[in-house]
Amino acid sequence: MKAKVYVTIKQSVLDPQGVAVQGALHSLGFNEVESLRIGKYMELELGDVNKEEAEGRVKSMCEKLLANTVVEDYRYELEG
Amino acid sequence: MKAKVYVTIKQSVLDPQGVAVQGALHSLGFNEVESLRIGKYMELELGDVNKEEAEGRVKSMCEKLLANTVVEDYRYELEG
Amino acid sequence: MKFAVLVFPGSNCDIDCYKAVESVLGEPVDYVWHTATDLSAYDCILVPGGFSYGDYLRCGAISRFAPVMNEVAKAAEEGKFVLGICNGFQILTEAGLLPGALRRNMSMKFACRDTVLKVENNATPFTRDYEAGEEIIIPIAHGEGNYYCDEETLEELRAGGQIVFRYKSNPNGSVDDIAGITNKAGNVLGMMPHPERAVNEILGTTDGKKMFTSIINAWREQHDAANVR
Amino acid sequence: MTQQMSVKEPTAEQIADQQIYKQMGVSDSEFELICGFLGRKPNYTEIGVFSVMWSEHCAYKNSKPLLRKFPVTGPRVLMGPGEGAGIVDIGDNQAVVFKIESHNHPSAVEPFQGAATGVGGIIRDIFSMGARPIASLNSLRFGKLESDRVKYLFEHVVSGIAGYGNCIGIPTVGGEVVFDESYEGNPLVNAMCVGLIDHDKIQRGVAKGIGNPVFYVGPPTGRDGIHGATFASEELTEDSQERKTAVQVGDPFMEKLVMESCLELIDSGIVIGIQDMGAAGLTCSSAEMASKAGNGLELYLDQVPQREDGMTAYEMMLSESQERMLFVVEPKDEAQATEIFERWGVICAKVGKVTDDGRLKLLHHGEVVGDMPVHALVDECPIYNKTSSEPAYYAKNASVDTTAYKEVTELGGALKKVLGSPSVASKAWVYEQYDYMVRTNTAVRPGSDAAVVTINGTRKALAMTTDCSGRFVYLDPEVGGRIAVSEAARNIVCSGAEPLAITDNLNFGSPEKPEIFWQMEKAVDGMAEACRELDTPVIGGNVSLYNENAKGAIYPTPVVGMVGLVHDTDHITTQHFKGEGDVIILTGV
Ligand SMILES: Nc1ncnc2c1ncn2[C@@H]1O[C@H](COP(=O)(O)OP(=O)(O)O)[C@@H](O)[C@H]1O
Repeated sequence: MKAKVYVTIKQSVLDPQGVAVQGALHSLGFNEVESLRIGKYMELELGDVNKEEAEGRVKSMCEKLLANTVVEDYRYELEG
Repeated sequence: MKAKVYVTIKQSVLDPQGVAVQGALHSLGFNEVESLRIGKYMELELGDVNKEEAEGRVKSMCEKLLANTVVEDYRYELEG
Repeated sequence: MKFAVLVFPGSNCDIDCYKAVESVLGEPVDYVWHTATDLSAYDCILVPGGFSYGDYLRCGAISRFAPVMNEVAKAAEEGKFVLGICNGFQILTEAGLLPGALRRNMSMKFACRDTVLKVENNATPFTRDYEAGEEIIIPIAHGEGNYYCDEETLEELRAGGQIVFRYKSNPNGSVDDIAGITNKAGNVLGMMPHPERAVNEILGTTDGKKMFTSIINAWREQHDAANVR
Repeated sequence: MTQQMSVKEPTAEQIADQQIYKQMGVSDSEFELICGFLGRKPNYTEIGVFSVMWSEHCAYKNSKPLLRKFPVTGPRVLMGPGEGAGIVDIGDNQAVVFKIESHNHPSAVEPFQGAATGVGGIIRDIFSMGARPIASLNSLRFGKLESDRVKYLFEHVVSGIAGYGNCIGIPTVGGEVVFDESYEGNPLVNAMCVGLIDHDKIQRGVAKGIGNPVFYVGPPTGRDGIHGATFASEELTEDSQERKTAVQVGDPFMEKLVMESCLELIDSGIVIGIQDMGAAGLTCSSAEMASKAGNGLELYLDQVPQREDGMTAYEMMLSESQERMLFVVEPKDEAQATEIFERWGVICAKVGKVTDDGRLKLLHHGEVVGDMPVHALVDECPIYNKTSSEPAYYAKNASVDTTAYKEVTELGGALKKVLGSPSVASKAWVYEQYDYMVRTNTAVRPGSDAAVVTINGTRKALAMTTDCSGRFVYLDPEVGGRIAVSEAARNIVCSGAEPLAITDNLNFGSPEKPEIFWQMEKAVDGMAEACRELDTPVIGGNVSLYNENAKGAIYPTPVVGMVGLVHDTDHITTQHFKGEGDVIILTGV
């Protein structure tokens, strides 16, 4: 089983990194970039667990460690 | 048009962050995590550009700025 | 000999480099803004530490597109001395003027402390005043100083004497304990430790002084040679 | 941006009838006073502005009577409490500027950002005086280092401080960390910053000169931290989930640019008044600047740079988005000012002008959305003399027979136990994450008594420290208060410096409890006495009340930040034993 976890900064929360990178893209001539937000992407190998169980475990990993739910949202996909 | 960009550290390169997070998950009792890789996940709003053009532009953003191809791989998806 | 200290938005060891040149060498030194398009007046370019552009995305990733970086490349090409310290090292690797990349410290934490470095090559313009194999105390202060390059590059670095400093006790996980490297030609050096913070007795160590005296002695030699010819 | 109208803000009548002001911490009698000052009922924006200006945080309504007990003057004091930070003369036209501030509650919610923005806030206080920040310190308290939550808070507070201070390039040279149950769930995060200034560069936050333009500097305003200042009621807004205000996020890179550009602006000599936007953002800075000049201010809210769509006047006035400043120049100097910020890539927008009517007037979408007398906002908040009573524990402790405790016989083991306790053990794990050397002036690094920072071009240096033992203050607030100041002074003296002055952060529980107020009173008495005795006036500080957890109040923790002057760098002394055979002498009582 494989899990893909996406952690993004909440819409209402300032993303200074995204702002800086957007500015850099503009100065490189990529003016079409209207907004840019930077989050995290994680790939986890989970071994032989069934989907149902994995579901709960990954959610719990996100809540406990992978995302800081005060400022971040997360979602995940399970594969295999 | 919207682009989602994934930047991950190359398989061959040791990723300190991935190692640390995996260790932390183990110490929290998530021993099923056999491996973990962390990368960046970026969402870009591109305004009114056609897909073909966007394709080339995003690739060029990745090559130039968003990824450091010495240590990182990237891929992207276009939507809308 | 004239020194330039580059200033990017977010540079913060610019003043430290400036003071070091002033106090150790007493040679003329200018701050040069990241938008500058002419470095022809300078003989040595210092790319200082700090957090240029907040180190957002990757350390040095955004600064390398600053207009002045074209001039730095030109200066390097012309054989002028370019010294990148800490963030400056990161910028030089991002710009492709030095091989490899710098990853997060293995500890995942910023580390500020004295380290012992071994001078592995004292035949560079930056290290000629040190003894070969000399151990010197130079402080580090970085969160992403974990040097990486692939095997092939590493072999090249070793073979070419490009590994100039190694840590005696690796503080960040760097490949082969690498603390500082030069380009093939030897006129561009990047290092994570801060020699400019080691030039004043009152601040703890003066082991960085010889780095600055090396530079000026190397330059004088070149200069005199040119005059003789 | 016409969505504003779709947001259902309560009307002035609803606010009064449904006592909505109470949710913002405004009492019935205070509400009546406000109506009196306005000659009518306040609208939603106005009551919001009053509620933050009349909060403990801005008005010190519960602590002012105590703060008056501190000695605040002295031959060297150039500026005492009242401005962003206090200033002390150190000779040769130079002066030292310093202040401490707390970010306890934000750090309990989001430790990394809470600590980071605490550091950012106090740095702005220093450079808004015109001073170049040269060093930072902090004082931290956590619960016992056993639970996962405490470890999480500890780790993230430290990396938040490191993340901000390292990036902006101001060395973090000292501080203290103590672990004790009493801080469980309510950590203390106090940040101090020290700056250097030439006498003739000292700035004040005044909006002088009728007709002069008022400028906003820094990143656009978002809905950050609004409910940090007042409580926004859930049922009032339709899309409340989205609108619920966000945690403030620090951007040290932006602050570095704002700092450099503001110092350049100040250096140019054209600034009339400048102040940072700290707690209660635009509200507090604009009202205070007008008040100090005895003037009024008109704000054009449409001109305020905004990060989010459809922001209301209420939201803009109460936002605590970080890294923002407000300044006033003469019209003829506008272009020169804006050029500086353009070069640094920092947003600078004209958002208002100085008026002569003594009112804070807010204009939005062509309407007057707020119109309040400045003096009422700044000076007329009622001051309360809380009741105080001696807690039972104090009387009980006084009668404890200390001789009943067994004498320690196995000294070696006891010593190891003390050295091994987290509060006493080496703090290298903490301070090695801080860049304590940047700017190359740190002569005494963390790990000794006080840190010592040299002053370029002179033989002088500054020693600095933060100290407080909450347990001592709990056991006997008056003696504990004296000890806090004395300990700081000893640290300064042991570094080879002459103590100059202090800044303090009064961290206490709820002043509504007479026993807590008694602790505050006694602690301040003790501190004030020690300050008089040692000739170290209080030049500024901060008050953080309501620090409580389920088990009750924290230990009373009035943190003292002291700065001393090393007259010659040859006088610098450090803690460590230097050589074998050296004589060790014990002095004191
Ligand atoms: N505990 C204290 N001791 C001495 N002065 C204090 C204390 N708390 C606050 N002050 C002073 O009261 C004044 C107002 O404080 P504050 O509203 O926090 O200012 P600012 O908004 O600039 O931070 C400041 O000059 C501050 O130094």
